[in-house]
Amino acid sequence: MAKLTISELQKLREKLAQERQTREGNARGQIIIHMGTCGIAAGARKVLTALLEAMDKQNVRDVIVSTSGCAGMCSKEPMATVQLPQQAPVKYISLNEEKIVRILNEHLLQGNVVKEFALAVGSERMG
Amino acid sequence: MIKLRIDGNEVEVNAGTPLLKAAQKLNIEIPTLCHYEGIEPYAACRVCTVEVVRGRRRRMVTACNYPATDGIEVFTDNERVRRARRLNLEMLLGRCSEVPAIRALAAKYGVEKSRFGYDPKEKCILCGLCVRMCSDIVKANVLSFAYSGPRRKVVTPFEREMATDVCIACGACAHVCPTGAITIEDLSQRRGEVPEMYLGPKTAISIPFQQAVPKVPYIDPDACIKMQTGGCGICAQVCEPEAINYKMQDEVVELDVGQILVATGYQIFDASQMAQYGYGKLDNVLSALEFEKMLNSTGPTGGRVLTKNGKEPRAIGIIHCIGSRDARYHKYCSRVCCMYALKFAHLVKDRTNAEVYQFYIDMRAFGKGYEEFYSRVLDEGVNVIRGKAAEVVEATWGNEREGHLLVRCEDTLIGKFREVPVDMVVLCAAIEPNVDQERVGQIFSLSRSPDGFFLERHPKLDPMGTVNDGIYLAGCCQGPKDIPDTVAQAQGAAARILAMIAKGEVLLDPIRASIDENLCGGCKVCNNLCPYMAITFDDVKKVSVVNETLCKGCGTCVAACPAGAITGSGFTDEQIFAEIEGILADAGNK
Amino acid sequence: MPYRLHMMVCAGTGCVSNRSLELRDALSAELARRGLDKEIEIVTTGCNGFCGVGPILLVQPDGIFYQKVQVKDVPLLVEEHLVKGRPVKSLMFTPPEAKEPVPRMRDIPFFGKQMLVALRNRGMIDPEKIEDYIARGGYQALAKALTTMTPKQIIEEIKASGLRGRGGGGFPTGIKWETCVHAHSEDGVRYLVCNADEGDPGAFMDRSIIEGDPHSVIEGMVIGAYAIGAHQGYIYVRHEYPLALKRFMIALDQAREYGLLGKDILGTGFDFDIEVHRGAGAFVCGESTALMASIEGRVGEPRAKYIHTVEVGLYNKPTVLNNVETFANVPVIIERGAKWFASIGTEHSKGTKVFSLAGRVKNTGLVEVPMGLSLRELIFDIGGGIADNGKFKAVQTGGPSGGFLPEDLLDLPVDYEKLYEAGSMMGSGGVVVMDHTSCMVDVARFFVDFLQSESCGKCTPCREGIKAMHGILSRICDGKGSEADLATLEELCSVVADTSLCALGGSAPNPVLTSLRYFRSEYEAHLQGKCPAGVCRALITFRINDKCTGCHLCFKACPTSAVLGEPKQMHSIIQGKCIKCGACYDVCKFEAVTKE
Amino acid sequence: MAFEPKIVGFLCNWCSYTGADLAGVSRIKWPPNVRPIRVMCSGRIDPTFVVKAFREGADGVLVSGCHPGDCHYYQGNYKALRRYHLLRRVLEQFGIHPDRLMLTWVSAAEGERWAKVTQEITERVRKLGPLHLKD
Repeated sequence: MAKLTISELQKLREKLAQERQTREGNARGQIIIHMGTCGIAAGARKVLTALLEAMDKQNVRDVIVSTSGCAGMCSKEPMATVQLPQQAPVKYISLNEEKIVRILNEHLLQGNVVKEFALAVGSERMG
Repeated sequence: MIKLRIDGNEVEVNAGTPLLKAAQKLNIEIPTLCHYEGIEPYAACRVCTVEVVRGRRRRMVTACNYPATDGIEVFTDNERVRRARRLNLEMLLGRCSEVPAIRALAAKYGVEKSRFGYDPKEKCILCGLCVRMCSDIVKANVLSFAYSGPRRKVVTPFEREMATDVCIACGACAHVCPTGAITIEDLSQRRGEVPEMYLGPKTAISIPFQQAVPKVPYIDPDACIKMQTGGCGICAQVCEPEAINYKMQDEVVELDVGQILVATGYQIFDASQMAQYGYGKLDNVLSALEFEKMLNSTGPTGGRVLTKNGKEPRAIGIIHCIGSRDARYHKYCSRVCCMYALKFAHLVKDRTNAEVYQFYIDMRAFGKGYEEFYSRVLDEGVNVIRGKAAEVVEATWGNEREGHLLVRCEDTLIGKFREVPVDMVVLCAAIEPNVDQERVGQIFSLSRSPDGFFLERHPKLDPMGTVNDGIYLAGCCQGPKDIPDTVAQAQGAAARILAMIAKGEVLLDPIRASIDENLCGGCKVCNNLCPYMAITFDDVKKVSVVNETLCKGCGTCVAACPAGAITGSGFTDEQIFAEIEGILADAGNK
Repeated sequence: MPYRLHMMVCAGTGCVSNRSLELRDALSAELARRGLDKEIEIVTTGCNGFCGVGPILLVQPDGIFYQKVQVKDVPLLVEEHLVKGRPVKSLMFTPPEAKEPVPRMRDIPFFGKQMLVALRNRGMIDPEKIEDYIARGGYQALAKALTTMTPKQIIEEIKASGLRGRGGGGFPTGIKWETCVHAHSEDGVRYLVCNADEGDPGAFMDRSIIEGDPHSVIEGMVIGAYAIGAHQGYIYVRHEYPLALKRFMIALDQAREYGLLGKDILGTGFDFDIEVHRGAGAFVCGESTALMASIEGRVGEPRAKYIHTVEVGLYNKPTVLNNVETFANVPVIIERGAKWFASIGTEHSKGTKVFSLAGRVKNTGLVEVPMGLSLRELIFDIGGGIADNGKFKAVQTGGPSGGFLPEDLLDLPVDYEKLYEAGSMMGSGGVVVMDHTSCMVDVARFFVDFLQSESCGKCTPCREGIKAMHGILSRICDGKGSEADLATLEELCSVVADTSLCALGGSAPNPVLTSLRYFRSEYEAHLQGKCPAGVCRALITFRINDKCTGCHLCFKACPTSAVLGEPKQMHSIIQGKCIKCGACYDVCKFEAVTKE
Repeated sequence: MAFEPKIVGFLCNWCSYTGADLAGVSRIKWPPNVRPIRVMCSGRIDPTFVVKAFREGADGVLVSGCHPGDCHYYQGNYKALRRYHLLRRVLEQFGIHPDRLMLTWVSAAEGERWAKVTQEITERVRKLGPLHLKD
């Protein structure tokens, strides 16, 4: 390992910090993949993998990817919930690998809800 | 220099001077148990605690290592200080309850009995003086502390009972121990003593004797810790004129001199060669020099006559002629013994109530006032027994005189064998030539008489001169003599030397070799023959030439010259031939 | 693929001894089995401080705090939380008064009231990875100090921050550094030493910092070295801290590898390196002069400090010695500024202080709180109050030679001066809470016993005086004390404090003095032959009253057959045989065995 | 009248001559047969002196110097020793019994030894009988 200079230290720090952002709980948004038995059966696993691969490809580090149990609408699985700070969560239904990437790009990164896939705004509890 | 106040008195010292030293300047005594001049302060006993006021801050500090700073006020004896000392001494007294030094100091602060325990056996207060002495000063690193807290103690390596392999037996630890907790066991002969004087311990630095000239202390390199281990160096620290020099070495000094006075002295006959007298085997059999040292008021016993067990003897035997007037050792008389033996008797009578027995062959009191002294000593009640003592033995077990020494001899005046019980025996051993007398003689080309002493040029006419011009003798190197004789001889020799110096020029014997240039063939045989390199070769004339001032006239070259070109003045061939003819004039004409 | 989840497994010594490393291995095996190892990262962190409930597992970014996680819980945990996203309630922490478990770390009162400065990276980084430290802003302060500040400015900054030595003495750090810079050194050599010889029983803040965040100490040391112009540093770590030692060595290697230590640090031309020196576990070696003697290879004994070690210290050179926690604070001060630091705490005690809470308190562990917090908040809010519903009796601060403070001083703020005035001290930050079951005479004797065996034995008052104190206290505990003993004890204490060579002896009387001051009635009770807490064996008697059901348990428990009685009959104790071990008292389920 | 040998003694000035003097001072009797001639050093003794002595009617010749190592002139006595061994062979060729020549060392302190040495050579030469070289 080459010895660092001040500017290299700075760059290294930025890179490392970005990689570890989610650990700190800092994120621009969160996406929850519903991974109940029904979800997994409907392909939630593939959706999750596709999402993570896309994030990796685009070097997205500030999105929290969580999993949760069955959302209750087993027929519409795979489902995901996207939550941006200060905004009501948005639920997406019947997802596949392509759709989730679009959600990532348009909703999570740019803030535009992908209306075609969305089911509703808000969560059950909140609603 | 800074100023501070101690107990209200102002004193000026160098900054950083320990308070203990500053107080000494004011003659204020601060008690301490773990401090020793020359060893770095340790501040362990805390007995030297004093109170220092610096501005608004009051604190208790140890005087042994607290550096003096400007403007501080020190209290060495206020109530807080006294209480601190009292308690600390009480703690130490609880630890070492029967150590006199601690008891005395504690009593000074009103502590007779400690509330914190009683241990009559413990003597060590763990002041660390011995440890620091051993490691910092002596650098032998034998003693150290082991364990911590109340279990702390001073140990030898691995707590072995004896650390004789590392301990150099310098005794420094025992010396600095304030409580006598360390004792030195004499496992071998003591160090640092003159062989004749095994009478008591001596330090590595001493003045050899009070009459020494010059009267300055010297360091015994065999006993000096600095020279043995590189440690210590206390003497240099305390010597204000910085006169200590450890690097001084024996050196060869070459001087150009015109005359030499040989006064190399004598040595004492080793009385242990004569086993019958028990010297070196029996306690309380002393040589005359040892006894002299004992009588010396600056000696090891302070001038008191004591046997080895520290008691005053009831009877002393003085045996004359040990090794002298004896066909087996030295035939000659040592001359001085009779008189000093009488002096011993006189001093013993003067200082003790002991009986004195003199065992003599002949009493030789030949000098001025000597015979009168002999009479006086006889009047003092000294017993003189004419007869050389045969042996000295220890009275054996069961003998009624057990513990005494018995001197056996024949009293020739009454013709009887006697056995005299005494507590101490003094042997008057012979004066004999030094062991290196022969070597010294060769250096100066001095002849020696049959007894081994240097030979004077003439026993009557020239008792201080030698066969070599400019070399003189004085004192016992020429033969046994007492102090007046030595002084007389030395002054005579000095006068001779001065006379020569005053004259300014030296008359040489005219005995010289000379070379006849006409006869010399230039063979150079003589050149290498001359012991004085007085013959050189003249390259121009191609002949050898004698330097007449270098030539001593031995004539070796004369005899060797193949051409007969060299003549020795006074001893020419012709003269010798004439002599031969002369002394043989009566031959052949019967 | 980025990690979507981070499992922070606590690997402080407390949790490691509770098998957190086995838990970590089980977790990683389970993740691998389920193919989750690419998306979920397991991080081995340093101590979280809440050692009483280890092993601790924190799941980020959710912030879910799991406690007492066992290997057998792993499959459930992975299935429920990691796969299905349902945090497992049964593994969460339930505060003493609460009915429901608290899922999030920050909602737990133990953590909530803390303020992390020295422990800023606690539980958030893997201490064996310098990258984690750098990611959280590590070595930025060093970069700032080396490039934008002069040594003088750094010292001014530290002075302005009001940072005081966290090792116990509380000497202002900035002034110490400044004195060192001004001290004359013939060849210009100065040394910087970090004191990690944490000898107080029950104190483990230094260990925790080194184990959890070694780079913060290194960074603090390099900044300090730059400020005073030292090129060689030492850290004196006790050998009893193998994990701390190992992590610190790893950290040193990493820092050297990155050029943050050694020659030409960060390309600025400044050289500094650190050598690790292992202590052999002598309490007294925490004392600065003894510590330096130990580094030099000599016996660890203090010497008089009339000439301070900042002037003549290690190898007779000017030396700055600071404690681990002090150094850990330095980078934060440089980075966030003296003003920010000085805004925390009280008038003379600035910043935060790490305490190790121990004794009869519910939440034992390591906490960092702002100076000035009251003892009550520390013990009752963070510590959760007295364990087993006991009654608070005393708190000892500052380690074994700290004083005991009674209940009416509980509102005392944590502050160097305030604690000193009350007869105790800040010390290195040990807080031992005692309840009604502790006999103050016995506790004082216990600490005096510890101190007498840890005294180096060099000076008379410390060696003989503490021993004498112990003798008197033992006598009192044995019921053989007299009124005069108390006076002797007081006199002894004051002289030992006055005349001892180092701080060990100087502070050793504190437990005795404060217990005499605040709990004198207990001493007097002992003189009357009573031990109110029922601790001193010579003064207590066990009896069996009529509540006895004849269960025979005590009969079986008694090691000396002092209990008499047939099953189902009332039992009794033969006092002559009783050794007062209390075994019968402990086993009785009917409160039939009494202690008086 | 019994034969009284005539013996010429060559004595070095520093040792032997002084030794002989000491013998005299000490009243030690030594045979008058030895007639001493003083030279500065035994190294000065030219073999011709010895030959001359025999020619002039001596029955024996005694050469006496300092003990080896004691020579006043450092090495003169060694040179005498060298010549002595050569001279004995020459004397033999002349028909003179080599035992008539004797080399010895007597120091200044050895008066008694001087007496012994002179007695020895006197007795030896007496046994050899007169030389009759001059007749």
